[in-house]
Amino acid sequence: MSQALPQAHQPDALLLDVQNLQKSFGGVHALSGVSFSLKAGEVHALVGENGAGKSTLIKVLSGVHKYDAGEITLAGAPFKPTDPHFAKAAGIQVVHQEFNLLKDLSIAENISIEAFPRKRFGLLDRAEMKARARRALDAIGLNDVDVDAPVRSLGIAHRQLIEIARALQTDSRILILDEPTATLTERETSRLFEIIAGIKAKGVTVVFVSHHLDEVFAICDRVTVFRNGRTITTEDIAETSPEGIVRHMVGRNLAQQEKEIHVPIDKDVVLSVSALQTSQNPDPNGVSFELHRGEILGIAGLVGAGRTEVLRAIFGADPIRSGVITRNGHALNINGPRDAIAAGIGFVTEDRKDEGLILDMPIAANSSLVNIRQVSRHGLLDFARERQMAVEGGTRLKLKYGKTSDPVSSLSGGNQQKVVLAKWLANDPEILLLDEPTRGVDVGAKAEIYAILKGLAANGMSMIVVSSELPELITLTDRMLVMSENSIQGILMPQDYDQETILKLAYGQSDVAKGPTQ
Amino acid sequence: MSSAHEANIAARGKSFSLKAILNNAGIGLALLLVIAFFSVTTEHFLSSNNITNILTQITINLILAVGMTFVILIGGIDLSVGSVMAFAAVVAGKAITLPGLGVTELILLACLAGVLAGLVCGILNGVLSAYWSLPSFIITLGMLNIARGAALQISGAQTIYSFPFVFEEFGSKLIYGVPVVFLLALLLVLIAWFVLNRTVFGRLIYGIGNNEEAVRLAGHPVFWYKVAAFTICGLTAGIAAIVYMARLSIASPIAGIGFELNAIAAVIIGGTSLSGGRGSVIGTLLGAFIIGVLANGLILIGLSDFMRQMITGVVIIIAVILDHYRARLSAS
Amino acid sequence: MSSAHEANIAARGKSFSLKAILNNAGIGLALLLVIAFFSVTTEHFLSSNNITNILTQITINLILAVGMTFVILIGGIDLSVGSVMAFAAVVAGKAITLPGLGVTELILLACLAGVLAGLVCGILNGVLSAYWSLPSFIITLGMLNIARGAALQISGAQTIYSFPFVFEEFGSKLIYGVPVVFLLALLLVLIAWFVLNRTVFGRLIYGIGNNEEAVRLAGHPVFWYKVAAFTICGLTAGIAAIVYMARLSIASPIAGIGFELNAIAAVIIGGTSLSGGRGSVIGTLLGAFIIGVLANGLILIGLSDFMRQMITGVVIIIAVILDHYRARLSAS
Amino acid sequence: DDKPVVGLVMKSLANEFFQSMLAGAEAHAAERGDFELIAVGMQNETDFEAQINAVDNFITQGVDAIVVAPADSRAMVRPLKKAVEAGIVVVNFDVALDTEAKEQQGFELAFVGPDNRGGAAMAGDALGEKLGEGAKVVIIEGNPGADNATQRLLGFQDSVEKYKLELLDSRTAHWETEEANQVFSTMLTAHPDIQGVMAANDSMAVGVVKALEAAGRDDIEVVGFDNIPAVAPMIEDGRMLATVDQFGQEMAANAIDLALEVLAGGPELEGWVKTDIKLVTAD
Ligand SMILES: Nc1ncnc2c1ncn2[C@@H]1O[C@H](COP(=O)(O)OP(=O)(O)OP(=O)(O)O)[C@@H](O)[C@H]1O
Ligand SMILES: Nc1ncnc2c1ncn2[C@@H]1O[C@H](COP(=O)(O)OP(=O)(O)OP(=O)(O)O)[C@@H](O)[C@H]1O
Ligand SMILES: [Mg+2]
Ligand SMILES: [Mg+2]
Repeated sequence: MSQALPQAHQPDALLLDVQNLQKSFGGVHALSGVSFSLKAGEVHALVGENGAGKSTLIKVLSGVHKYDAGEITLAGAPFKPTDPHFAKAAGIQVVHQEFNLLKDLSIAENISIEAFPRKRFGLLDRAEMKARARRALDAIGLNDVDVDAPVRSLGIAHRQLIEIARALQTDSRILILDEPTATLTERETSRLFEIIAGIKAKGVTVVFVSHHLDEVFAICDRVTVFRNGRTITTEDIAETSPEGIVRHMVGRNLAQQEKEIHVPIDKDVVLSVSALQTSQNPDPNGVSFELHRGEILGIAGLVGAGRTEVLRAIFGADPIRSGVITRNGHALNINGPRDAIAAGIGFVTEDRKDEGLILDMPIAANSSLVNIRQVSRHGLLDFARERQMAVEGGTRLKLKYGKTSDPVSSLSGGNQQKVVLAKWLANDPEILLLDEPTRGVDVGAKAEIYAILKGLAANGMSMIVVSSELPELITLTDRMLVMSENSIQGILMPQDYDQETILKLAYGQSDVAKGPTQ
Repeated sequence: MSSAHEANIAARGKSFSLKAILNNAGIGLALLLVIAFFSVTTEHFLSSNNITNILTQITINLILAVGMTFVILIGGIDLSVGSVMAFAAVVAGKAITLPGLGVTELILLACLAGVLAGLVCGILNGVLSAYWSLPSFIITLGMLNIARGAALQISGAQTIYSFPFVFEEFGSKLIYGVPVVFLLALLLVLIAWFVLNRTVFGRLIYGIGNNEEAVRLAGHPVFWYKVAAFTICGLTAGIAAIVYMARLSIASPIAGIGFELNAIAAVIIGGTSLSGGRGSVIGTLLGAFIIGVLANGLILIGLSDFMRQMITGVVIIIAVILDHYRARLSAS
Repeated sequence: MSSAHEANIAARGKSFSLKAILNNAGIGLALLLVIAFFSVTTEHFLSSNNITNILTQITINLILAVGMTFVILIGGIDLSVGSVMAFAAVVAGKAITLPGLGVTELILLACLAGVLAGLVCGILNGVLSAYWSLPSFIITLGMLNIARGAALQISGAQTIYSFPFVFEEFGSKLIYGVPVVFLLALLLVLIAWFVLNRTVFGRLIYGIGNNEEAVRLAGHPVFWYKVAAFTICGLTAGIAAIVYMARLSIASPIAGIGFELNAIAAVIIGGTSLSGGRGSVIGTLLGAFIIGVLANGLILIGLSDFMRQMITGVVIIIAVILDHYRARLSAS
Repeated sequence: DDKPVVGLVMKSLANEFFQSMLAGAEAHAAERGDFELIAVGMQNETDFEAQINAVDNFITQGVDAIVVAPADSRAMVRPLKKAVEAGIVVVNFDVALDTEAKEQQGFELAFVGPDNRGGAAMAGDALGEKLGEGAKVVIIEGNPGADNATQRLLGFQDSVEKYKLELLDSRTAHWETEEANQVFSTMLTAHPDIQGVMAANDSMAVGVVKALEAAGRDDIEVVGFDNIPAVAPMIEDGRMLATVDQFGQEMAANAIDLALEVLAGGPELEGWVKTDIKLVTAD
């Protein structure tokens, strides 16, 4: 499997050259003229709004999709990837935006899936496989994860790391990472950057997709900007600025975020959680906090801190072990999502593919999934109303789509995420739980989503936001819980928001006293 | 996988007739080819008598397949329909041969009893598989045995016969050459189409087949929807039992052996995905037609039984291959 | 869904014997309960004679179920195994009754011919369903008809009989009361277990059932793996045919009707997920035992045929419910 | 051409009894050469609808005569009545239509065929003769609900009564060799003192014989029904006591001849035209 590493390349030699690449899906022109080039040994960023065509380019390069027109040259020779195997053999390794894991297989097996270590006669060398997996996990900082555990038991961030570890297993000439940091917290992200630096030093060329420009500026040498299926420009990082890139991305100057007026929080407690113990939670004291009307409460923490579990427990998605949840002062008996929704609670899940969307069904059907009663009468669907609602939701969230009758699977990752949001906003809940709400959403849209959420909060909607992006929590929330190992380490007010404090709490090593609920 | 497109259409609830039929065109094409072939190779195929025959012959399979479509759309399967049909027939047969009642009461009672028997089996299938999230394959395999055993036990393995004349007549009545029982089946197809494409219930049936968890998290009572799908399937098995009795003038405890495979085949040939979430009841209608026309035509051209069986197998495979190419074409 | 845990274990390829058996304990428990029940209620159940009987009786189903496990693990299904078995038996029967050859040659030739016949059917199933990504349900339903028709055609619907004595003897030979054919089946289970858990091929079989696209993206030739799974299933059908012939001294073109459902039931009762990716061949072994023990024990306690059929259904359902609770317990 | 067309409705042609019957009919058609034969079977034993469909199809095709072996003695009454009303000569053979059902429909049709019950009694009698009064016997039945299975069971019960045999158990094996093998080996465990077995057809008898071999028992007598070729060596070497031959080979051919006679203007058939049955034993 292993290729000769391209050590021999002189720096700056063109490794890959793409000229005027075109690709359309039915009537949608996903790529309508993409040109870019990779220099050997560089880290090259691809940025652009949701649906700009980044993932499509990557899928073409990795042999998932065939392209319609254009030319690709790899190391001087024409390159026409026909299937994933072909692209891999040519030394192109990809971590796709959507996960491609085998959930019932062990972590070790997932990591080795591309080239299992074999003994004679096709026998699996399990000792070697586990050893490799151990090394791979240690390298990306997952020291405490058992390589024999099935992937099914992992949270979404861990899954992302497994994907990365897998890609790093094979020696490659070009490593493409499509939004690898979307689900990672600071700790994992910086770990990843060290790894990228390491393989870059070995001469591997890295393509990096991210909506976080700070990341792009931290590790990349050059950046190519996509807009509407075209490449707008490629610039050296040293010679550009975040503002410049955003200008290229959206084709205009982004209005400066207005200094926000802080709306004083209503003191009514709409939801209170006391001593909540989820089925995975070993802490006998459980989790306790209160949520006020119109408040946006953030939950920070490292991957695996148990944040998702808290939201799932409140929403009734998983059974709880013990604890009391009260709503407007009355104890709630939540036996399932149904009860939670009836109590005016909504839940934007973190894994849109498995939990959020019905991928094969139309955008309209997905956006009306929760409030389907509102677009029906006596059980009969009112298609016009449903379409209208989908269009409204789409417009509100700047969804980039063809028709509301297109299946959600035809949308780009970030746009899919917007459909999940639209679905819950359409139901107009009083309390909205959001787990990684802007995962994979581009900078511009993100700002708009923040504005929308703040507007809703100002009108009295309360929210709990779990996010792995501290800047997101810092801009969005009125108060922040920090969790570590399934318990709350502290509660911070905006004036105390500060990366260092938060991280310390998140690592569970702060001497800040465990704050009271209020 | 082959039918993503038409399923989307179905899920979107586009206009009936033309579009739906076009989107089932792969299977429609296969059907047309088969019809064309038999029309030129055999003398009687297109005779009005034979058309009547074909319509009669596909009726029971079609009725069973309509209910099966619901179950397969939620990602389940129902292996028990043949046995449940026999059980319902025996129950209805016992009812209709009760002494001392008027003809109308007897018929009403029998229909009610048969349909109810089917319904109960369906509810059991649904509750058992949905409550414990058990594979419906195995639950309905259990029901296959239970219902068959019950049918044999209740009837003492004796065929029940001698039904009121009007009842038997209903089984062979024609309206302009079209059997009334076929019209009944067609009505069921239309109702199913409407329910699947125009109602919230139908939308969620598709949703559950696609991503049960997403539907659950959207606050819908997935359990009840699943039970409902199986119940509908049991209901159609009960209706099929009544039609069977009217058509054959008997209620046999060994009726319907292997009918489940035919019904499932109609659904799948019609482009519904066995893993759920994609498909349409119009496809099921065409699938049932293919199976029925093949059975009829191959007899007419005088093939030996064994050749007939082999060719049936070959044509079924070719039909789905054709459908595959249709799906590819319409996708691009 | 009910068997996530044991499947995980299986998928991880933990040590054979103890752990695997513990993790199949739900079904093992059901089996033990059934055995305990029959041991106290009937006199002869635990007699060595009867144990020999049971072992003989589950042999063919077990052999078929081993191959079926591969197909179900990749998310497919093979409805044709019963027919393919009959086809292979007829082919082997034709071979073994050829005139003018020595006994050893005849037997070798027959075994080769039978296994090859099964293999070819399996390859066809695999290629047709994998190449066009068609639902294997419908492809193998086609093959069910084709193979059965071919078996009838080749044999002229006549039972083939009068085989060499050593061949017949093999079918009923015992070693310490254990039928040799059962040992053969057990050997197949062990090989299958080894292949599934210890080889790259086996892990990718699980992988394909889990997420075919991911395996494809990892650069593996999914097509060939799928063909291989169906080929193995065809192969075991061929082996089952040879065992059938040796055991009954005949090759009947109508053998094996409905065997596919029994084989699938063994696999699913054994905890393998019908949607693929999860399960173990040890589970299949236990599943086959449950079915076999039930069939035997219910006759011994003297239940009437119809009650027996009903109770078989009930016990199958209870077995999977038990397995569900076992999975829940072991998960927490 | 204007040769008369005869439609032959068979039961499952996968069953070798009906297969050889069909072969006989076809040979007969070739020999006579003065009629055209169209034969239709059914996919499986219980596929009653297939036979009704076949009759419907024959009416459509306008055949001159239908010769039918009904899979269900009641279900076929109405379609055959329809055929008669359409002016088609109908001959019922192998299994008689149910008398009550015929009466109820106001329909008369003669039957040409063997006496299944009588035949089974012949086999049972052979068993009783050999084993003597009080012997312990079991029967492996055919498909429950099938007419010939019922008739054969009744016939065997007649013998049981006649010879005062003790009937230990009675179970179905659905006409199948493998199932008969399994069911009988288990019966043998439950009742090791069985002395005789009646299998309702020879395919099942083969399974019974193999079960006896596997159990190492040669003290149990087996009788079957149908006289398929596979049992000939077993009868010869004593593994089976007897079977019953209904001369299926000729049965359809005879029925066709009768139909052609009526077509040619001969007298209508009436009542039960019994055909031969014979007990086959080693000597
Ligand atoms: N399989 C498909 N079928 C139809 N349209 C598609 C398909 N895949 C992508 N598209 C369309 O192509 C366009 C580009 O999508 P792509 O996934 O490349 O965007 P992206 O730049 O990766 O966006 P994001 O940042 O949201 O991941 C979008 O309009 C999308 O809807
Ligand atoms: N179904 C499960 N089975 C076993 N362990 C699980 C399961 N779900 C989550 N976990 C584990 O529980 C811990 C908490 O997970 P959770 O997803 O709640 O964390 P989180 O703070 O939301 O982190 P993330 O950023 O990964 O979402 C993690 O260690 C995770 O691996
Ligand atoms: Mg993308
Ligand atoms: Mg989380």
